[in-house]
Amino acid sequence: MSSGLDNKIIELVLSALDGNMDSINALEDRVVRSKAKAALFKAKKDPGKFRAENTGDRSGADEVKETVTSDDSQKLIANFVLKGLDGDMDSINAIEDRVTRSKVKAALVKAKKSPDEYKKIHSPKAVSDVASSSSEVKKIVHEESINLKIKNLSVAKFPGSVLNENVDDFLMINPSIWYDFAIWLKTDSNLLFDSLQCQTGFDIDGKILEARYNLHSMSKKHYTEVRIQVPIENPKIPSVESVWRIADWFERETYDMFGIEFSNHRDLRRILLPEDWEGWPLRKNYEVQETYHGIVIPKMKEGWE
Amino acid sequence: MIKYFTDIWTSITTILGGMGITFIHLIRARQDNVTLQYPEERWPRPERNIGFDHDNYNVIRTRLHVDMDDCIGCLKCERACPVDCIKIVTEKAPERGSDIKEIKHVGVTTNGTRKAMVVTRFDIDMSECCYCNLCTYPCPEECIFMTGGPNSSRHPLDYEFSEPDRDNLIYKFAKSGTKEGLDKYIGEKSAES
Amino acid sequence: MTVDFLFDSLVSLFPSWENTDPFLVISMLIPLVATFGFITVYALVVIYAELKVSSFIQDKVGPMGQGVGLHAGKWGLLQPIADALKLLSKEDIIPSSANKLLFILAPFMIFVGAFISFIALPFNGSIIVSDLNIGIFYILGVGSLAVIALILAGWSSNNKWSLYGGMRSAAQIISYEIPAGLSLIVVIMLAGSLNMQEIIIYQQGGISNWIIFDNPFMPIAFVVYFISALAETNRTPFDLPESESELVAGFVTEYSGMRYAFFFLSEYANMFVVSVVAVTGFLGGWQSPFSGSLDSPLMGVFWMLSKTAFLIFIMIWIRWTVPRLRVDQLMHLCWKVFLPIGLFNIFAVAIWTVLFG
Amino acid sequence: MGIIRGEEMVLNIGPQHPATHGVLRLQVRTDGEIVSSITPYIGYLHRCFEKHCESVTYEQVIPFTDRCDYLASMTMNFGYVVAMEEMLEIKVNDRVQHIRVVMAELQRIASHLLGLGAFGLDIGAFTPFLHMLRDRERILDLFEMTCGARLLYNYMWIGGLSHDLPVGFVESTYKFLDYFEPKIDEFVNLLVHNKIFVERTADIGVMPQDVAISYGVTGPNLRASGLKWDLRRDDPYSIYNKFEFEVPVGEGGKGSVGDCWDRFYVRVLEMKESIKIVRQALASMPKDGDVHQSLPKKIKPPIGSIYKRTESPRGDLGYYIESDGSNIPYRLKMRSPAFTALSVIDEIAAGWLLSDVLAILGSLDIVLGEIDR
Repeated sequence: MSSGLDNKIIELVLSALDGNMDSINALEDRVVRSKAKAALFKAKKDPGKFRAENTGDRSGADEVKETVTSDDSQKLIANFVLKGLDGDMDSINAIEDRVTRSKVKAALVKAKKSPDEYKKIHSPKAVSDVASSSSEVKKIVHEESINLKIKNLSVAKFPGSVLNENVDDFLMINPSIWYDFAIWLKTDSNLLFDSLQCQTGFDIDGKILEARYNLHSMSKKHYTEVRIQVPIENPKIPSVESVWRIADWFERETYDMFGIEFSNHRDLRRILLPEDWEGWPLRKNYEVQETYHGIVIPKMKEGWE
Repeated sequence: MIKYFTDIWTSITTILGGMGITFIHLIRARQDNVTLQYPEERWPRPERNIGFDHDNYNVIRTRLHVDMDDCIGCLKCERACPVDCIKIVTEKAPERGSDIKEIKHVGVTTNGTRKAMVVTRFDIDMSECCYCNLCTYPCPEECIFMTGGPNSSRHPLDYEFSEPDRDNLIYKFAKSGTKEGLDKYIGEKSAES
Repeated sequence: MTVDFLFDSLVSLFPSWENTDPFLVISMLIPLVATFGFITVYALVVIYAELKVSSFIQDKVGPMGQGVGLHAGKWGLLQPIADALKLLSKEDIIPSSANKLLFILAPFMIFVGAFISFIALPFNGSIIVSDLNIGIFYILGVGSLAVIALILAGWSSNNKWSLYGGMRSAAQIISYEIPAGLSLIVVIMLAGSLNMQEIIIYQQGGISNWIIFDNPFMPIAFVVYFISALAETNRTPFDLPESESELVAGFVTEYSGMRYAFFFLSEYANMFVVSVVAVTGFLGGWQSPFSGSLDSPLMGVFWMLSKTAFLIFIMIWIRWTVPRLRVDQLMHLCWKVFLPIGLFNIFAVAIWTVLFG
Repeated sequence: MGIIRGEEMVLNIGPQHPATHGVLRLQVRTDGEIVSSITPYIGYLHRCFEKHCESVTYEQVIPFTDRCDYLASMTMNFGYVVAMEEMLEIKVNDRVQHIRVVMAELQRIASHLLGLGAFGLDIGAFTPFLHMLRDRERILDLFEMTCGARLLYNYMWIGGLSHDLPVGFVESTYKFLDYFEPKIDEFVNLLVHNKIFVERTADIGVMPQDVAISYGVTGPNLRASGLKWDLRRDDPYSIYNKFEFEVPVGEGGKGSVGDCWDRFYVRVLEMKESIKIVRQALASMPKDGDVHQSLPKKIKPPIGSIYKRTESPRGDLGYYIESDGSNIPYRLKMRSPAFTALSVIDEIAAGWLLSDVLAILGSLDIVLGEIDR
């Protein structure tokens, strides 16, 4: 996943790291061979890291398990909320885990605003309906906008992830689950957003930094926009660089211009500006430096004003 | 083995084919020649005929020129400039639409507009100009334009305007001494009355 | 016009002089100076030709002079002279971290390699500096001197591009010596001599007696030799050592002015040498293509130079037509195509000579 | 037999290097001739396009878009004005639309000409480059005739054009197209099928489709990887849905799909398709219609944002425009196709020889002005 290499090459490189060069040299295809060799050069610099990265790649099933468990807990919460809506507050109060209890209560407050809708989405029966009659769902989805579809689909998997009510133009996503959400957007068979068209940052009145992702699906030919807001004091957004490889450079550019830190980005450096540039130029409160490497930056050209 | 020989064969044929094409160019050098002997032969103006009398109609983008007699000091060009290379300073004329001979100020433009302003400074920094032509469109008097083009009888095609000093590229169109002359003129006027 | 001839005539002119050492020096100096002058004039002509041919191919007219100023003379004839003057008057820069001695030595060595090859080149039956009995072998031998010079230039510049250029050119020139040599072995087999003049005399009697038409395998040998010669002189499509879009300028990246001019000069001089060898070996040397007519000594010089000029023209023509090979493809071409063909040629010509010769 | 490993060497290709098409620095790690990794360093041509746009009015942005991709200024203008018109809900008349399409397609030909020629130059073929430039000059003549500028046009305006077509433009364009079509074939014979050129490009730098999509590579580079994706066909803007044209995709004619040769040949085929479009647009162009008809008096878009993609010669050119209701953009982001194309270079060029890296770089057809903005 990390370096985007074929599994075959990774296998070859791993075996070569163990000393088995013959398997690479025996390769017929020149292209693959040279790629494998190049990967080997890279890998030999830090074999441990390579092994860790790429063997971890294969045991990605663990991650899936984790999400499943979190999914389960969400289902649990939904269950409790449904009970609460029916007036059974005792069972909620009886939850021993404080965190879960508070979560349930928060969800309950939200749900009470529109209890019918919440019931519709979360009652076990409805979920099974969606699963069983997929063709029917497709027909409905075709009529509604793709953003609404994402919102509805996401409720089951990532409840509370879409923050905005009106999703005509964009989806406002909770930054904490963004990475998993992005993987889901890319891999879900209904969505398949395989192409990140544009990623950029915004400075909203000097208080909030916003990252916007324009996603497109080459196979489904649909398009959406995702926005993530973070406070300007602590601008941290999970990096999706390993989901869409182009996000690597896009995020570097956004970091360069806005100072949004993309956590878990492997190589977060300035991209367009020099390494030692001060400040984040596209923030609204940016001021041009007085000097750069001892060179005074002229504000106004001589003999003009 | 067959591939070995077909490779050799395609190499020979394609390279000979390419050499044939270049040879045709070689012998047709006189007809095909597209270059100009620059200092003697200039790049010709493209034939542009827009179908009506176009004395002031200008598309050629060479250097900017201002007809100061027509300039009313409306600052539209200054505002239109995306790189802020135009700088205009105006003073209120003592009398709208009248000539001031002392500073060679012409009161009425060729379009018949009576000027309310005297332009004391009109600088264009040609080293910053991006030749976007944006300043020429809003001008109500059509007094700022790019030289060359259909009206080149007045302003010959010129794309060589190198200067030994950068400062020489700041074109000063306002007539020299306008500011002092105007102050003096107003002073005299007020003294008279 | 050999050294021996000059020496003998000097001795016979001044029979009273006991000590003949000065005569030897003089008789050696005169041809050398003449050769040097010839190389310089020839280089100017070829540079002009290169400019013009490339321009015509690219739909330009190249350097031209017209109007009042006559910028580069009539038809731009003065352009190569202006180029030469520019090169000579340019600042001579030696990079501070370069190995100074080797850096200075390299351009001279490469020029010496090209220059001493001229000793064995026949211009007609008598104009040859030294009629060596191993002439063709000698030229192949001293031609390899260039490799050392190129490696020196590449290494001493202390520049990665130069190093790449130097290493590439070393690999390339050494490799292509072999197919070139194999093709010439076929010629030597037929002519039965390593002497340039004897090879030419073997081809006496018109165009049909030229070695290239001797048997069906000789055109192949000629093509192999010619392409190998292109590679040896670092011309496109084999100009990897100095490929401008990859290695900036390869081994000459750090050279400027006079020193650069020497590399330039020796490249063109090498072109001349390999063309003369090709003409000698395959195209009848200074012999007239028409048997018995137009074969006076002066016409001999004409035939030699015009045949050489034709080959040089083809070199220029190829240069402005084809792209450049990659370094491994270059080696592939040498070792997997030309070498088998060259060996096969020797075998085939031998059998042909036994059967039909 | 193991590999002979030498010492690894770090080589800086650029910022001043003949093959980097501008000022780009590729830090290359090599073992001999084999390149093991490439790290591009960009930003040498950074001119704060996006910061500039936050201080100039909407119409003053257009000259800056010219300068981003200076080889395809018309399409740069086009993308911006299409986005702005959608934001302002301006309908421009048919004549303007036709003229825009003609200009954009001529610009596409001009841009591809230079891209192909420069690619040839990277491979070492000098003559095709000058032949391409010769034909490009004729297109620039057409542009100069129309708007007076040869490179940076500022021709398309929000809601119209700066000038109407001059008398004789249509005839001159037809003349050019008639002249140019055989020249493509000549070029193909001179370079594209040349064995040395094929050897240098076929099977080199293969970009698989999923890699291309994941890296956001678009335009001819993506099409060369076999995906039929062209915004002119798939998300038609302006009046592209009126015209009939093919979307050429890479078929691995000399090697495998998505190699350098495919990227090269797709561009050649695209030039032919562009000629088709120009011919259709010229034929169906309405005679009357004022090009200044729908120019807005004041450009103050409603609060909101828009992301509009158009097909520039290098790929999907996106403008993300955020308006706060004033006459100055609150934020303007250009999604430049060459930026994404360059980011893929480490993925597809590592493991090849040094010469191949430059060939691959040339085949991506990048313009540094647009990458660095």
